[in-house]
Amino acid sequence: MSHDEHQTHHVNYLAVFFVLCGCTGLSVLFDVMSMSKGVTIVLVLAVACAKAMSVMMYFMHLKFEGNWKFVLLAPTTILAIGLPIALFPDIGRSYYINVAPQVTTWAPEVAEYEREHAAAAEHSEESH
Amino acid sequence: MATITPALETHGHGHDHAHGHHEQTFIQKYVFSTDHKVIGIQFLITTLLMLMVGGALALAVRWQLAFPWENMPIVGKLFGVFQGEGGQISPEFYTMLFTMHASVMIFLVIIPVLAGAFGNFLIPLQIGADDMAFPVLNMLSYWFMWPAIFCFGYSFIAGGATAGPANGWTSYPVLSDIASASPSSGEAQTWWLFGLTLVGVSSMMGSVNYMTTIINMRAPGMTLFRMPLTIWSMFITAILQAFALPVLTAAGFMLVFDRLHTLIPTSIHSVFFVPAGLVVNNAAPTVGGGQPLLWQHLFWFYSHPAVYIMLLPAMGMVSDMLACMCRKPVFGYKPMVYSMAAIAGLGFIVWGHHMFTSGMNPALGMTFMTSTMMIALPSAIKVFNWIGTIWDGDIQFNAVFLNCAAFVALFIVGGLSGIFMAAVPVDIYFHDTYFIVAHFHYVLFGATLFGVFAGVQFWFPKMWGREMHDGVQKVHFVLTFIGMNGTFFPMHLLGIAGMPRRYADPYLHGYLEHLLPMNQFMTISAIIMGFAQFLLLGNFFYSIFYGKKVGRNPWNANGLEWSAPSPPGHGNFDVPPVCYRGPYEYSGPESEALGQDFILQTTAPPAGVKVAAAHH
Amino acid sequence: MKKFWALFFWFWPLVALYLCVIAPGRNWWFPSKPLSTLGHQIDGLFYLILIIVTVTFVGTEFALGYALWKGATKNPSSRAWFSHGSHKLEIVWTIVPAFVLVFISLTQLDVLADIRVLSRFPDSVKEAPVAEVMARQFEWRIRYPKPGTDLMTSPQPGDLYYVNEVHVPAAVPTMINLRTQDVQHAFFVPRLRVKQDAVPGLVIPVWFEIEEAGDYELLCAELCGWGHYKMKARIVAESPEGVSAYLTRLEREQNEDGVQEAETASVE
Amino acid sequence: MGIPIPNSKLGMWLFLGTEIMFFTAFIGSYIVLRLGSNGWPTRYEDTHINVLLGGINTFVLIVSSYCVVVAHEAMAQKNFSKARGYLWVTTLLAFLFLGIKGVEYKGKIDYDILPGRIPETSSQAMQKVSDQLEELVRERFHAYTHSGVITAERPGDLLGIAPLVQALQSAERPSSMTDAEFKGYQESAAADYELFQKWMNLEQHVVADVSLAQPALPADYLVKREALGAGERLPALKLEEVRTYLTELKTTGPLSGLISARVFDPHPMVYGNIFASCYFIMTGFHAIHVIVGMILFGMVLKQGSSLNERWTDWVENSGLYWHFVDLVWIFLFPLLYII
Ligand code: HEA
Ligand code: HEA
Ligand code: CUA
Ligand SMILES: [Cu+2]
Repeated sequence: MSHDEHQTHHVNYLAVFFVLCGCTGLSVLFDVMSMSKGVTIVLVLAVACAKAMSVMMYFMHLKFEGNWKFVLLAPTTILAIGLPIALFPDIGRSYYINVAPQVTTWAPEVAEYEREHAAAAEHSEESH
Repeated sequence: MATITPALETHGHGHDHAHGHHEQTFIQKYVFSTDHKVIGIQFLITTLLMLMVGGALALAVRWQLAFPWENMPIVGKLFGVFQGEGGQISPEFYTMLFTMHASVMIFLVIIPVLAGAFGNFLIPLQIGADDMAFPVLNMLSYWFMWPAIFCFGYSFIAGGATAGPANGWTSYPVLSDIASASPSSGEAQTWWLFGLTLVGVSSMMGSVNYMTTIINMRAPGMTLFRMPLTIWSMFITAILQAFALPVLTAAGFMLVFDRLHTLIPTSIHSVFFVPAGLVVNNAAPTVGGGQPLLWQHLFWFYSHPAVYIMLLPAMGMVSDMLACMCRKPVFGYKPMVYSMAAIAGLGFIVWGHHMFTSGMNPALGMTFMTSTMMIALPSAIKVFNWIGTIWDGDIQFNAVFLNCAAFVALFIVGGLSGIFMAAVPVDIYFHDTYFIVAHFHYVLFGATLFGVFAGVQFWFPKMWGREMHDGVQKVHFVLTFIGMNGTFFPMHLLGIAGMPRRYADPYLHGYLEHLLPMNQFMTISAIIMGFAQFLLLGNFFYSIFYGKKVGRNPWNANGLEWSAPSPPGHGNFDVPPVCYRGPYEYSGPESEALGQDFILQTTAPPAGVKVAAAHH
Repeated sequence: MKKFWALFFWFWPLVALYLCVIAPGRNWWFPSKPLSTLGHQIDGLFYLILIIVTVTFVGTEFALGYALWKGATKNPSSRAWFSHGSHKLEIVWTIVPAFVLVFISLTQLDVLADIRVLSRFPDSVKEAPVAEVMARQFEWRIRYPKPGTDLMTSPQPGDLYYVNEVHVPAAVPTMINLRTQDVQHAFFVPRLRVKQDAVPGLVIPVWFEIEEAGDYELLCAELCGWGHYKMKARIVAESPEGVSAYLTRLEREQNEDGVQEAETASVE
Repeated sequence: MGIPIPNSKLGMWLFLGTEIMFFTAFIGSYIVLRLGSNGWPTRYEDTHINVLLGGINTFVLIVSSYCVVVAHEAMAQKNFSKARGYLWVTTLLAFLFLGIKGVEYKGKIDYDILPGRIPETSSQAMQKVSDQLEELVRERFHAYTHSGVITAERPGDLLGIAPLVQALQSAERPSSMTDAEFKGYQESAAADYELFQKWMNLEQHVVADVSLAQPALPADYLVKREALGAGERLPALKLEEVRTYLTELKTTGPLSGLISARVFDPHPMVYGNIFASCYFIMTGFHAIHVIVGMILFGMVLKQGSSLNERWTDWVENSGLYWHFVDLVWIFLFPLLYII
């Protein structure tokens, strides 16, 4: 029950660090590569999860903690994932006709403007 | 674990016992104290006073409903000063009244009295710790209440003294978001939001503290399943707070940023909850990309668990008190624990039942309906176990017991009306009628407050070393019970008759005209009940100074707290407590062996007597 | 005195029950019998729950009172019953309510779907809302399509407008499109047992079938500001011919009366 | 009794649990709001979101996280000077992070990419050009009233002062001024008056929503409108017209430099406000957490060379907190910068 001796697990923090850097590079790479939007999203988020896992496991020492970590983190994770999922059917899409979108209702000229500048936009998307 | 005989080692982790007895100034001792008992009592007195404020607001609401548009007697003059209308309640003012009534009652009375007052006072005492895990944080959690009270209070006058926040305690955008939609709220609504955030911060500090204390600072032998149900309930409540409250805080910030321009005109002006194309008060159409339903979801994601935050601690305390007053073990201790856990777990997935008519996706509606129905199940288990606890007990008919019995009786009513509303088609009719108002006053007032009344009297001796006058408490009980039912039972009928809530003048609508006399009857009941509260206050403050002196264990109860001196000194226990059994071994063989009907958790088992297992 | 308290806890549920029994006779009950088809179903479900709940209420309250009575009449020298509970009982009183609650939920689903699920709306109304009801602080603005045309989401020339009075056909399924111009409101017709919030940004279809011609009060049931209590309007249900006659009249008034025209123009 | 970790660490973990929910609310709302909206600005010209800076910041936080674990390890090994060194690096990296964040914020603030300031429709954009011009004119005119060259009854009223400014060109020199000074005033007054007229012209068209091709005098198009038949209307003001008008202003005339700096090209961005709201609320609260972390480390560094093992738990717990701050960023980066 005492905590005096701090954990003697030796983690090669430098290795973890390089993995994290590599992952960051990877997400930037995915952004630059021309893939379909959906694929990019999935890949980039997967990389983020991998990074999060390594930070939690090694930097935050969860790998070496007792079972309390599950008691604390399992419900948190469920709620954290559950909340957006529960919000989705109402906010992420709507069951009824939504008349609020302004592209059509409120700014016909903006649509025009967008069209005019579409070419320029595509150009810049590549450069950036 | 049932027969553990813990070594008499000192407990605690990274937590030394050296409370250097340096002299404390008055301020350190009673004002900015870090002693959990002082903080608990500070919370208790603050909330009792806030109960008066909230109650006075409620009576003003009732006045308007019984005597619409008539000048208020006595206090009318006072309001008249604010309003310049000779004490007549204007519709804006009425809206503000019930908004602030609910805000005060929920955020400044019920939540802080349960977790803040009883939680603070009881947790270390009942688990045998000398204080909370983080005493300074604990002190801060009390002192964060005051800026909140200030913000709520300031919001009364911020709007140029005509009206305060007037969007209901649920504060639904777009009404609460676009300043011109409810002009009388203006700046006041923004202050109200600050107040809400601050009470959130206060509760949050408390909850982290409670969880840590309960997990890590139990006395030797105090295993999880030897903890009193009060502790279990506080623990589960703290978990609910910890996971639900941050969501409200975040949503509150979003709404604050939507409204910040009402305070600082040139500041940012976000649109989290405002969609495009609304024409409010003939202004130019709004431009935005937000969604009003987002607030409702985020708000109820907190506020539904919050209604259990407002109930579970009372449930725990009532279980403790019932066992003691019936001289019997709690019937089904483990089912009681599990059902509280189930209420908490299910409590997170039912929030949508407040939104059945809100334009929510019907598929969500069905899901939320089913989960809501299921949450009645653990509540049912609790009700049956309370009755089982009373059953065949050696009942002490004092005011503590009566208030606890009323808790059970009235919770049943409030819970059962919840079943009607959980059923979506029926709720379509009942939503936003007085049926809802009846429901939540039965659970909030009928259950929680009666539990609080009992708890105040039960633990009073531990707080002050004196007891409250039982006779006065009984009179208070009878008056409050009758007044409460007289006020709130007819609300069910009003709801069935289709009277919408939040109406300054329902009688404008022909089919509600004939309900005026009933409303007058309810108002009179409410006034009686209101004045009955003076008995409680009077008894409370009188007994602090002149009550009968009592010893450590006036109720012959079992909990660890009763082995400490009354009132306990700094550090709580004169003998470091060791726990040998569960808290409910009333009238068992062990106690019989001692020739009494109780046995303290700290009493070492006499040689030769097998220690009763608290669970099976 | 002990017995008094036991009786006290027996007495008040009796008063409560008595009050509920006499309530319908005193007009403290539903404002009228349900006057729409869905209303009948809603009331049916209400009474079903009422029966279950009353049984539970009586059972638990009287058990509580009886436990008190037992305590009050207990032989002072005998001890309390030393029991930590009963496994069997716990199982019984978990399973029985569970069944009851699941049963209640299941009975609701169909009606809920009929009320809210768009694909289950009667075919006759799905495509043809009779009017758009636009809530606004603090009144209801009604827009009918020009007779002979369909209702469009956005206002069309020739649409007919009126305030605080909706004319709909009786005895046939009817659908309106509910909207709000500013904050949330709710479309509440007590006698029809209809309630639906109007949400900024959404067009929410609401359907009902009024059984009898007549006037029905329409109220707002979502806090929408200081004037929330006075958003009073009426729904007039009449024969389909009556409705078309009304619309023709409205059209005539609107087109012939210069003042009226200016008013409706400002609505647009 | 309890679990074998110190109270402070347990408390920190529980607190982090609440923090997860706090950011969940923001991130979850952002995700669903974005999915639910009919278009979300993603182009760099609109959002000024710089993936490179975000990537660098991610890297900065990772390095700092690494330094914190090493510092904690050093604390556990009682190597306090090493620990201090690494904590210094961490804190400096935190400053660097905030600095880069500040550069990003400045890029947005410079272009008014702020909730409530972004025009989302062309009429808002045109109104905004007009407002910014007006602001400029006001400031210029204020210089005269302020220096006392002009005594106006209501210095705030542009329409009232404008004739005075114009009259300045033919006025007598006040005795308090040298000839050269006064000449300077006369010259700038001419330019300012012209700018005023240009702004007035634009403003009138914006208010009446009439194409710039129409004559500027309000009376004129009022008359023309009267003459319109039912259903007819004058051509509306176009964004393109305003843009051309502004470009002209920016390239010609003595005040063109000032205008270029102060009046932005009209750039309507649909859903710009909700985008900016989400962006700032998430990165803003993250930045606040960074600052709190810096305070936690600052308390350790304040110990200087007297740092001792009593601070080991502190370093461990603030380290946990810091990793959490890093974690949030790990998710914010792809969600805000890449997707
Ligand atoms: C302490 C507070 C508290 C508690 C405990 C509860 C408990 C419950 N509540 Fe309540 N509720 C509120 C406070 C509370 N509520 C408040 C404040 C509001 C209004 C907010 C606002 O809009 O301002 C509200 C609103 C509210 C609504 C929204 C209504 C509407 O606005 O349209 C609904 C709908 O489902 C609901 C349902 C329930 C249910 C099913 C329970 C259940 O947990 C109850 C379970 C208990 C029992 C059922 C009784 C015991 C059981 C038995 C005796 C045995 C068996 C029973 C059967 C077989 C039926 N509540
Ligand atoms: C814990 C919560 C709690 C408590 C205890 C109460 C207690 C009371 N409530 Fe409250 N109420 C709510 C929570 C609570 N309420 C909520 C959440 C709402 C919803 C608001 C909304 O719609 O947004 C609400 C709404 C609400 C309404 C509906 C308003 C409307 O919709 O238009 C009414 C109407 O009768 C009402 C009445 C009362 C009464 C008479 C009491 C009484 O029980 C109060 C009795 C206590 C006292 C009276 C205290 C003693 C005070 C004194 C002795 C001082 C006397 C002073 C003078 C006479 C000047 N309440
Ligand atoms: Cu409209 Cu309430
Ligand atoms: Cu709820």
